[in-house]
Amino acid sequence: MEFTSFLFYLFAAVMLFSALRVITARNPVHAVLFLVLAFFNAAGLWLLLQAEFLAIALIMVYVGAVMVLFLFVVMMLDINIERIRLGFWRHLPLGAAVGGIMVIEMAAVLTGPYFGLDNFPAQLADAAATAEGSNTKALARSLFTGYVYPFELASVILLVAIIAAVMLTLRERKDTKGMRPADQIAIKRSDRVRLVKMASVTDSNASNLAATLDTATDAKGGASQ
Amino acid sequence: MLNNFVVPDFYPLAPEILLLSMSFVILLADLVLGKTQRWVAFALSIITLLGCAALTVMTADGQTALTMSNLFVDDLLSDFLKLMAYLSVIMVLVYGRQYLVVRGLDKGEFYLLVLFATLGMMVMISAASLLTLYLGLELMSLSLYALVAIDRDSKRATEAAMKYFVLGALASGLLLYGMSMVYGATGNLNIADISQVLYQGQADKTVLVFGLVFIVAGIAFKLGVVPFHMWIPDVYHGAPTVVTMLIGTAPKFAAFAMILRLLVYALFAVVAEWQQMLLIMAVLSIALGNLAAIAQKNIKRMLAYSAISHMGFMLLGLTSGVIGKEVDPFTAINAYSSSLYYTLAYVLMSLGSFGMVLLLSRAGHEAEELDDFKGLNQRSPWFAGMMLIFMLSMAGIPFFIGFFAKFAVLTAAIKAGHLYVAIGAVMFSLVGAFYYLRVVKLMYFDAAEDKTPLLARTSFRILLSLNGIAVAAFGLFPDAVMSLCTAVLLHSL
Amino acid sequence: MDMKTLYLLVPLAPLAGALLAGLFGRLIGRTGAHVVTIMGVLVALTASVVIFQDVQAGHHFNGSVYTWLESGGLSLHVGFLIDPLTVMMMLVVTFVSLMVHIYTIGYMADDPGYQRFFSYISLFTFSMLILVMSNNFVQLFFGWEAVGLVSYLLIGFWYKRPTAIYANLKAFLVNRVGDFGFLLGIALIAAYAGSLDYAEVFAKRNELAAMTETVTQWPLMTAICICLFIGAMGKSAQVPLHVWLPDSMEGPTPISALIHAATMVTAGIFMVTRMSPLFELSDVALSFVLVIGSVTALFMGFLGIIQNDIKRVVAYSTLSQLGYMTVALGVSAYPIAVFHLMTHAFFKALLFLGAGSVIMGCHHNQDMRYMGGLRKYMPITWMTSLLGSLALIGFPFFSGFYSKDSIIEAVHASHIWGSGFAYFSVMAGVFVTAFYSFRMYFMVFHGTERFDQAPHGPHHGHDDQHGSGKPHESPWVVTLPLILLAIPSVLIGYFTIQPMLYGEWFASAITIDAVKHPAVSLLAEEFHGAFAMAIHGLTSLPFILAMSGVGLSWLFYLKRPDIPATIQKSVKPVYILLENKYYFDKFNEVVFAGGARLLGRGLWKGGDQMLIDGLVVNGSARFVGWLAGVVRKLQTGHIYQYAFGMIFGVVALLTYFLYWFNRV
Amino acid sequence: MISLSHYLTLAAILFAISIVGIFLNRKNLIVLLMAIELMLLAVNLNFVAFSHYLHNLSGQLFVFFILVVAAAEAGIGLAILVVLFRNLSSIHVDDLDQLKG
Amino acid sequence: MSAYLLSLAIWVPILGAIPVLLLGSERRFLVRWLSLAVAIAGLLVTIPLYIGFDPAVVGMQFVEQAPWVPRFNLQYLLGVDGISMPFILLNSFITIMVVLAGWEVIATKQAQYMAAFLIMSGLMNGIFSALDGVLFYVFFEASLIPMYLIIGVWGGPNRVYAAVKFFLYTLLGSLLMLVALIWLFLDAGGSANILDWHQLKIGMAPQILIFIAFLVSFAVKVPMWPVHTWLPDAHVEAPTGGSVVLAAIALKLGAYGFLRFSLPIAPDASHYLAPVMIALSLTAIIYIGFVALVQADMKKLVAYSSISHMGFVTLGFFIFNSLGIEGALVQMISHGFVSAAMFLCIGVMYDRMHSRQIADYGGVVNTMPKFAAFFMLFSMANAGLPATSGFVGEFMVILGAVKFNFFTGAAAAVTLILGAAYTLWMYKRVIFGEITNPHVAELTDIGRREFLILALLAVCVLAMGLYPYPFTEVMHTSVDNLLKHVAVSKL
Repeated sequence: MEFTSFLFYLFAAVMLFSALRVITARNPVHAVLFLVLAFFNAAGLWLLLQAEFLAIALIMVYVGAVMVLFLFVVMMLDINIERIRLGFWRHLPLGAAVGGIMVIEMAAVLTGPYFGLDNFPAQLADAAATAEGSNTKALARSLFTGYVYPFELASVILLVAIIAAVMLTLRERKDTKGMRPADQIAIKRSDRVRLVKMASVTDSNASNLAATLDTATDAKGGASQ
Repeated sequence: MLNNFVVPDFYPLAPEILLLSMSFVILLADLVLGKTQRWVAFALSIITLLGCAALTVMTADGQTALTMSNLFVDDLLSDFLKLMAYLSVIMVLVYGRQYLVVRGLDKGEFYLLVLFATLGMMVMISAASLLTLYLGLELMSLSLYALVAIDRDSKRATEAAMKYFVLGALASGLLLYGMSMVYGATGNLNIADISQVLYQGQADKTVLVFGLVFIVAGIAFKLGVVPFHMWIPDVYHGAPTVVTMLIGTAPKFAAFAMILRLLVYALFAVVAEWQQMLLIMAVLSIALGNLAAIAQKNIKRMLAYSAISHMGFMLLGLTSGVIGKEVDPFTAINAYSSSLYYTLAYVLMSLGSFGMVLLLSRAGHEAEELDDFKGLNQRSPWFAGMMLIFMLSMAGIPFFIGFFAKFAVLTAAIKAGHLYVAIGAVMFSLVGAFYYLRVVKLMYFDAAEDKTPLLARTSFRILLSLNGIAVAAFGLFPDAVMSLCTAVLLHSL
Repeated sequence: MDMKTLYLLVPLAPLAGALLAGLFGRLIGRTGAHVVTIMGVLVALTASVVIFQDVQAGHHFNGSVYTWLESGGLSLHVGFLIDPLTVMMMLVVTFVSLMVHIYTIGYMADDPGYQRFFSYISLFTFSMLILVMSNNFVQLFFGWEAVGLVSYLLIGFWYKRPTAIYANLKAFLVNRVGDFGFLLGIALIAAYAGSLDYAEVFAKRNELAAMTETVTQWPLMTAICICLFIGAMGKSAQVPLHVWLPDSMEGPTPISALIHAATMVTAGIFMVTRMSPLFELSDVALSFVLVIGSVTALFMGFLGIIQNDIKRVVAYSTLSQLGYMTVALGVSAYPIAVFHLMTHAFFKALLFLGAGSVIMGCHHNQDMRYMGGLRKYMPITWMTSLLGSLALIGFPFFSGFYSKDSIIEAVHASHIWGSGFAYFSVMAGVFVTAFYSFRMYFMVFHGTERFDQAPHGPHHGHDDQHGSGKPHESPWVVTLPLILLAIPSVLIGYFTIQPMLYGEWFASAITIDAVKHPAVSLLAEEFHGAFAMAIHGLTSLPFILAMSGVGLSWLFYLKRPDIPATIQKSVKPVYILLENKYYFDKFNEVVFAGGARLLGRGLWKGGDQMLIDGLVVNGSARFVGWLAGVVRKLQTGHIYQYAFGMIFGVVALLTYFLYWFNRV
Repeated sequence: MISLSHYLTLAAILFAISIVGIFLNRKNLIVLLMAIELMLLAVNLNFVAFSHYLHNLSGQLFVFFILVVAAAEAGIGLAILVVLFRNLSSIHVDDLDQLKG
Repeated sequence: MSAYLLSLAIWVPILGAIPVLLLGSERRFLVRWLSLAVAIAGLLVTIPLYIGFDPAVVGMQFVEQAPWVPRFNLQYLLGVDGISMPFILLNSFITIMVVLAGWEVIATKQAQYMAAFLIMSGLMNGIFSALDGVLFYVFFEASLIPMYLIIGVWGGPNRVYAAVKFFLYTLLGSLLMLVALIWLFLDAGGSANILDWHQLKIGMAPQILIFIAFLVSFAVKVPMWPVHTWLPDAHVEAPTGGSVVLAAIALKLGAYGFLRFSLPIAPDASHYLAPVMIALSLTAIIYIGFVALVQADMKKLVAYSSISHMGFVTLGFFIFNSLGIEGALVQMISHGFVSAAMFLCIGVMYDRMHSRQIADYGGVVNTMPKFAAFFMLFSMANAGLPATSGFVGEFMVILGAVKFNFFTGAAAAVTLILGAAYTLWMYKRVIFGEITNPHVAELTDIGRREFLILALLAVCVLAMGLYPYPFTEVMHTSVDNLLKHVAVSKL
């Protein structure tokens, strides 16, 4: 067996095992960690396929950022681990059956004679892939020339993700006493002061008056809620 | 393309660029402006969309223009669908304004996300490559996921968002898998090239069909047809009505473009297979959508199921493009234009129906239950009349647009030999008529329980009335729009 | 005046009267109402007389007034046929009608529906004239139904009485049963002759006789004639469609005289006579007619014996006499039937009006058990009634004698199937007739006075019934018609038998196949003048039977009034059978009316409501609802179910399209 | 020699595992999100393999964009998850059943 | 002017309904008079149709043609022949009756009520004059809407069930018809012209399918047994005007459809299935006659009698002779008058007593003699008495049926007995007798408006009974032409 074949089988086996553990792990933290393992192996496979840049990107972007985010969220949320396995075994046969059928059908197509290299016409091979130089360079050139449009789109997608994430998760804490310059500037006199006509001040009315003034100032001012 | 890079022609992209730029303007404006000036974002959004429309019209010359390294296509179809998408979004914004204000949801982010979703649709509509199609789809979907959850204190809305997100991600996974197979089989991501390769018969059909199944699944999810429909009722129900309205309308154009680009342009080689797939799903959708709608008490849910059945009907047209083994361009165009017309009709009716739901909503009260429509004729004969038009149109009763939409689709289907499918479809639309009639019954036959006057802005009233009148007018004189649909496809296919 | 205008005038004058009295009754008042209607009928009578003279001069007419309808090669017109038969009927109808109009002034004097009544009887006159003057089947049918309608209206004239409105509904429906056959007969004629004009149909009669009905393979002419005769059975109250006639006595007496004795009920007889060219071609139909007639003649007479209501006695006698006429038709003695029709019209109208006069005199009591000895209180009524009764029983020289005796002779001379039974029937009928007629006569006008014992029956809907004073003679408007009717009752037979039966009078209107049905021609050979006939009649068997009938009734009801009661006890079953009118009513009520209601309810509840609505309509709605519930359950709300659905979809599509689709 | 089919089959199995994971998972939603990441990984593997064997770079470019989108998706997904957790105090899959029928 | 007569007949009432609607229900006085004016105008524009009609011409008259949906080659194609023209007049006439009938009785939303009827009227005219199959369908189905609302909004207590049943029942049929229409449209090479369809050669199997598709639609509308059960419910719940329009016009649409579509397009199937149709018609006549007999609700009784009478119509069509078809047409027109009058009569009583139960009445003649007289006339017409319009059609159909097959005719003639039985029995129980219900004693006789309505109808009923010639004269050519056409096989 060639070394690359060995590597392939090694990476493949570990990746599949980790993948299975991801979906079966009792503890979500473990699941995340197995997912990280799976990504590492995938990166290895991609290296075998000479996609160096993507392999590195996978590890940097995914393992470095996304998985950490996952881990962060898992840690942040207080998850009840006790309930977690309910119903898993009951549904396993059905799930395994459908998954099995799917794999068999897919494999039947994919391992069939349809993907012999002869089937692929040579003219499809583009210059970049066969060009001298690194894979990274080739990708970069493409990205910033021919693929500038999707590249921009990808940035918009990330922007959407940022906006969405901020919008959804940013909470103004009700108990913080921060200042809001915008509100402070926008305030008008009438918001703060109200002239109240009164007949005459007697003892019994004095407390009412104080209350009135209190509510008038609370209505729109100070630290806004 | 790699070594001698030339600056691409940005002219056909003008609407997209405008939209994106204006999004940033709104984003910044929203930072600066306070709560009291939220209308600015609203106004800017409307202006943006109108501007896009103007640019789209200006750039529409009936020629097919490829740009951005052949990743972007500007043809009559894309112009038409984009215009329709703007129109829908503008209507959603106008209808939803009051609803959002009352609930404190009219944040700048809302408008931004709506605009980004629109941008996503535009990208999809103009996609000339699987890659741009995918990116557009994701741009649209991600915005919509976030929009569904915009009312973040609502349990229902967040649940809906989660479901939408998970299933949407699953669907895009399926779609991607299919795309990878197409890529593998043809070595291309560009739609025109794929089509070319397939035309030359160089690709293996088995792989293609294998990938096709996944692609169809992804498309079916976007359309919400059985069995990929299950997100629809829950999301329609859970999302804030404005967002429901958005999800239920404009993306249908994008989905239509997706079908056309992926199935008709790229994968026409396996037309027999995908027609058959769509047919099966169409029949199931018509049956299930109509049946399940009967059992609903919530009008948003009811409209969701009705959407499923309508999309099933729409698919009927797409399954009728090629009869037997002969490819007749006129038959095909007739069939696809019937679907396009159906989509358009459905979006118009859907906008109106959700508009009515919004009309009846007010602070602290979501008029989502069917019973909220009780006695509407007493409260407002005019808007009861409008709802009558929408409901009957959805049921496919003439003189409304829904009838001709059904007529066109059925004509195509029967022509393609799907006689029994057509009979089954009309029988289920009989079932459908029942629940549409129930709304009419509630409005006209029952006494009003809630007698509060309707508090809608004039712009809302005018637009809703125009919407109703359009549904009626296009039902009386359907030819202009029908011919337009046909012409669009004729010039783009 | 142009004759055609005159023809039009005959029916239209009464119609005008009817409309004036009916639509503007309140405006023109009571006097106005009877004046316009009487004028109308008088005009019709006068015109009829003029036409009669014209016809005598040999001027027949057959032409149409306007085209009613054209369709499918069938051209239907409204038109008149003026021939001797028609004109005779016109005279009878208008004359009796006029008498009844006049009589009504007195009889209905206190009724609140005075104008309405006059309107109805004039309308009736119009309808009857249209019937008899028609030259085609459609118009005949129109008149036929129109008289039925007016009869319906008049029987139910006192619409508050439950019995009256029951009777009118019954009358209409029973007539409708007859019309059912009649219409089918007309339809058969239309289908095979391609015309509904008498003349054209008669012209094709031999062709028709040779045909068979294509579907049923019945001889066509027999089918047509029997169908037509079923119509006649309804209108002329032949067994078993006679049940309406006795009940129709719920109507005011004048119309009993006009409609249910003199004219309308004879429409059937007239119709068959008119159709003589057709009937002549079917012996089967004639035998059918004969048997039905004989049964009616005999068995309805029996019923007259036990009636206590004065009008019902006359009604049953009418039934019996109609049976006689039908018998005459059956033996192809159409002229005799019509002749009897005419004489009967006069004397039966007389008897009815007499009975009405008695009823008035007895303060609207109709029960003969509470009469008796009225002779001295109501002399004119008594005298005219006696004359009428004598005419009825066929006392020689009276008009009834000539007609009835001729029928008996004709039956005797006939040899068609059923004539033996018919002969027995008519003979026995003579005795029975005489018995019940004089039973009535004796009970009413002779014997002890019992009118003060009369209970106040609940069914007397009149204001003047309360005084139970002595009976009194009726006013002149009542007695005058009695007298005027008595004259022809006595005399007309004597003067007209020669021309009507043995002269050429009906030759142009009635067709008799003298070879096959020689009865009338045989009679003609034996006829030696009216006087001789009467003299001969004094020694004949019918006369003896009649006299014994009269004698027996004298014995039972004057001499020994206890005998009937004894007999009644000893033959109880027979009595009960008669009392219940052979259970015809009960049978109809239970089987037809009850059955129809039961069937209707069954079809409604079982068919419409349970099967169609319950099972199919609501059932499918329920099924769809159930299915909707099931489908709805698929939407469980769980993400993994949804995902499963999607994956399942993908797997299913994969499986189908990779492994089956291209092999199918 | 490792052929294209090896990679494709491997990706298929990974894809199947992730899918089974989605509908087998009755536990927390995070695992669902992870299963989606796995699924995208499987797709990416496909693309990279095809790209390699076709000597065509666009597959790899596609993967690049998928990675971006996946990151964005993960961000939004987790954001929704957090919001959901705030509302329901649970991210148990079974607890998401307010909307049904 | 005369070129647009049919358009006027359609659009005058429909457009006239718009100002009525806009007036709003507060201005009752204006609403009524405007509605009446529109209705009268609607009738006036149809009168030239009769006057200008040339009975000798084979084919369509007053043809209007304009492109409507060129994309599908659909046309705004109108035209009438001797079969359809009388119904346009009838419809416009009945509309006036309906407006008058709703004059005072309709208390709520009168503007909408009137407008619904006016729109309905226009749509009906459209149905009768459309020569484009899709245009026909559009009118046909659109006419469901106003009727649905009329029953549902102004109907009785069980109106929702009735309205929905009515709508879905009829929609069921028309949807199948739509499929058949599209099939024909495609088979004719993209022509929706009904006259083109008449000339199409169609094989036996498709003919039968087409026939059945049309049958379901038209049979429901007629209604034929066994798809009739919506009618009694709809009638009972509908307001008087609704019942009148339903009985007088709406039922005719189905029958008209048979003549315009089923017979000429699928003649071989029509012949092949004629025994079934005749059997169904006879079942309707007899079965329904018995059912009508036992009804306790007057409206239901008349509704059932309508079904029975419509049985004559379908019977007349499928015996394939001109007596039958013309008789059926006459029966349709007559039924338009008579059933309208019957429902109006019941409405007159219902307005006063708020009951339709026969048992609640009795002795009405004592307090309402004028009304009783009218009711008598119409009852007699309903029972098919000669000299009323009810007789003519029945007579012709029976004549035709006997010509076709004696037993068919005999079975049809049973209606002579049954019709009289159920009508007069009801009349007896309602009108005659002593007053038992104290409410009846308080009844007032008909007023001038009611008198006018009933008198107009009475005139029509009598005129048609006494002189039906002008009614049939216009039909001959068209009917003969139809029969000739149907006799030729299309196989």
